[in-house]
Amino acid sequence: MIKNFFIIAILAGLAAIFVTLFWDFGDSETLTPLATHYATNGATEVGAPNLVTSIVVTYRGFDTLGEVTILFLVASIVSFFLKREKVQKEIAPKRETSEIILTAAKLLVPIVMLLGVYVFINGHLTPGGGFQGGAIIATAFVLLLMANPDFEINHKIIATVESVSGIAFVLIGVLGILLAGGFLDNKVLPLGTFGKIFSAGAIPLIYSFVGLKVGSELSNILSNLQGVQKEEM
Amino acid sequence: MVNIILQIAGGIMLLAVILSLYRFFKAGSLVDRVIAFDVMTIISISLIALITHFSGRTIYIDVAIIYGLLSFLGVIIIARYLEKSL
Amino acid sequence: MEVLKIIGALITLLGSVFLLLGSIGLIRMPDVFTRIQTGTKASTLGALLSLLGIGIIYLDIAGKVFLLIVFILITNPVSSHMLARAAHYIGVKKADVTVVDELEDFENEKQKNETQISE
Amino acid sequence: MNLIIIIVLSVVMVVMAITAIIHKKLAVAVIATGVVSLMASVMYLLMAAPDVAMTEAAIGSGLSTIIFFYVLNKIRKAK
Amino acid sequence: MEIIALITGFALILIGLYGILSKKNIIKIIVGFSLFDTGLHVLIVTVGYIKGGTAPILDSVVGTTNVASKIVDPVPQALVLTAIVIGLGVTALMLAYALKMYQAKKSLDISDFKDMKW
Repeated sequence: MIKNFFIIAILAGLAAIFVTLFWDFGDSETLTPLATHYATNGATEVGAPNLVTSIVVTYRGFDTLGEVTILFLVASIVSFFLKREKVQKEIAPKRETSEIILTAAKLLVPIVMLLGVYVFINGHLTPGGGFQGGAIIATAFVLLLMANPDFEINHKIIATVESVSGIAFVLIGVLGILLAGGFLDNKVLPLGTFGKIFSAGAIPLIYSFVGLKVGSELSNILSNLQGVQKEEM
Repeated sequence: MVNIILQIAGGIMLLAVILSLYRFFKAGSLVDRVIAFDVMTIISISLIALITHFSGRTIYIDVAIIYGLLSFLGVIIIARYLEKSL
Repeated sequence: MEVLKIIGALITLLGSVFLLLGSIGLIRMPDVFTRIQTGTKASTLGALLSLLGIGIIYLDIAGKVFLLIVFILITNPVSSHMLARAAHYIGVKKADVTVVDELEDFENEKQKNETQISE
Repeated sequence: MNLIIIIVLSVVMVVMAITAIIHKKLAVAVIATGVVSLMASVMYLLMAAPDVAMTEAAIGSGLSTIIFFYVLNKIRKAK
Repeated sequence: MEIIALITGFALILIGLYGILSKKNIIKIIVGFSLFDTGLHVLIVTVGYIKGGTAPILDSVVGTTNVASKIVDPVPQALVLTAIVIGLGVTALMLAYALKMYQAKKSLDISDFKDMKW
C-alpha cells in the first residue's frame, strides 16, 4: 500500500514538472544557432545532402564511435553470459519447416542483404545509413535462421568482419587528423559533385564500415540468443 | 481535387486502423491479435505512401520499402513461437 | 497530366476501401482461419492499389513503388501461411460451418501410411 | 489531415502502452510494444524525421520483437 | 500538432515508469523500459520540430539556398538515431540477464531474488 503511494507520488511529481515545462513551450519558428550553422554551411563543408548523416558521421563523429563501442561491449557481454556448454542431450523433435518459407527465404535473403548494402551506401543521399543498414543485414540472418533452425552463423567470419571494419573505421578517423582538419574529417577524399553517389568525401566509406560493424554485432547477439536455445537445460 | 480524394482515402485508412484495434482487444486467442498486428502493419505502409503525398517529399517512400520488406519477419517469428519450433 | 493524377488518386481511394473491407472482415468473420484470409487477401490488394495510385501520381518514384509492390506480393502470403499453419498446429477452434480441412486430412493420411509401414 | 492522423496514432499508442503494462500474458505485452513502435515510426515521419522513422521500423518493431520472442521461447522451454 | 505528440511522448514515459516501478515480473519491467525509451525518443524528436519545416535532406524540393528557413532541426534527430540503436543493445543485455536469472532460480518474480539483500 505504502509502495503504491510512493509510485503515485513520483508519477505525480513528474507530471507536475512536465506541466510547468509545457506552459513555457512555444512552437519554435526558427532554428537554433547551431542548427542554422549546420544547415547553411553543411552542404559546402561536408558535401552530403542528408544533413542528419553529416551530423552523425562528421560533426558528431565521436557519438558514433561511442555508440559502436557500446554495441561491441553489449555483444561481448551477451556472448560471455550465454556461453554455450557442450551438453548434447536429446532435443525435442521440431516441426519441419514448410516448403513455402524455405523457397521464400532462398528468394528473399539476397534481396534483403542487397537492400541493406543499398541503404548504407546511399546513406548520404537518401534517408538511411549505417545503423539501419546493419539492422537490415541482421534481419537477413534471422530469416536464414527461421528457414533452417539448425543453421549456424560462422562466428569466425563474423568476428573477422567486425574487427576489420572497426579498425578501418578508426583508421579513417586517424587519417583525418593527418590529412585534413581533425578526427573523422571526411575531406580525406575529394568532395566530388554534390548529390552524386561518389561524393561527400569519406562519408560513404565510413558509413559502410559502421554498417558492417553494426550488422555483425547484432547478428552476433541474435545468434547467441538463438544458440542458447539448442542446449537442453 | 487530388488532395481532397487522397484526404478521404486517408480518413478511410484511419478508420481501418481503429477497427483492427477493436479486433486486437476483442480477441479470442493470441492468433487473433497477431492478425490484427499484421493488418495494422499493412495499413501503415499505405499510410506512409499517403504521407509522402501530403508532405510533398517523394523521398519518404524509402521508409515504406524498409517496412514492406521487414515487417513480415515479426509475424513469422511469432508463428514459429506459437508452433513451438523456434 | 491532371487527368492521370486524378486517376491515380481514385485508385488510391479504391485501395483504401479494400483496406477498410479487410478490417470489417476482421471483425465480422466467425473464426481464426477466415479472419486470416480476409485480413491478408483484402489488405494486400488494398495496399497494392494504394501504392499503385501514389506511383501514378508521382511518376518519378514509380520504380521504387513497383519494387515495393513486388516485395509485398512476396512477403505477405508467406507470413499469412506461417500464421495459418501455426494456428492449425496449436488447434485453434474452427467455426461450426467448416466443411473441409485438407491439412488435417493430409496429416491423418500420412499418419495412417506410417502406421501401415511400421506394421 | 496531418492533425487527424497524429491524433489517431496517439490514441492507438497510449492504449497499446497501457495494454502492454496491464495485460497478464507476456506474449501479448510484447506484441503491444511492437504496435507502439510501429505507430511511433509513422509519427516520426509526420515530424519530418525519415531517418529516425527508418531506424525505428527496422529496430524497434523488427529486431526488438524478435529478441523478446527468442527469450520468451527459451523461458517457456525451461519450464 | 506538436502539443499532441509531446503529450503522447510524456504519457508513454509515465506508463513505462509505472510499469517499471510496480510490476514484479522481470519481462514486464523490460517492456516498461522499452516503452520509456520510445516515449523519450518521441519527445526529443518533437522538440526539434519547426512549424512547417520539412526533412533535412537537400534535394530538388528544398534546394541549396536559404536552407535554414525550410528544414527542421537535424541535431535531435541525429541524437535519437544513436539512442535507438543503444536502446536495442540495452534491451538485449537486460533480456540476457533475465534469462540467466531464470536459469538460476526458475522464477521470473523479482521478489524471489533476495541473495543480495542484507
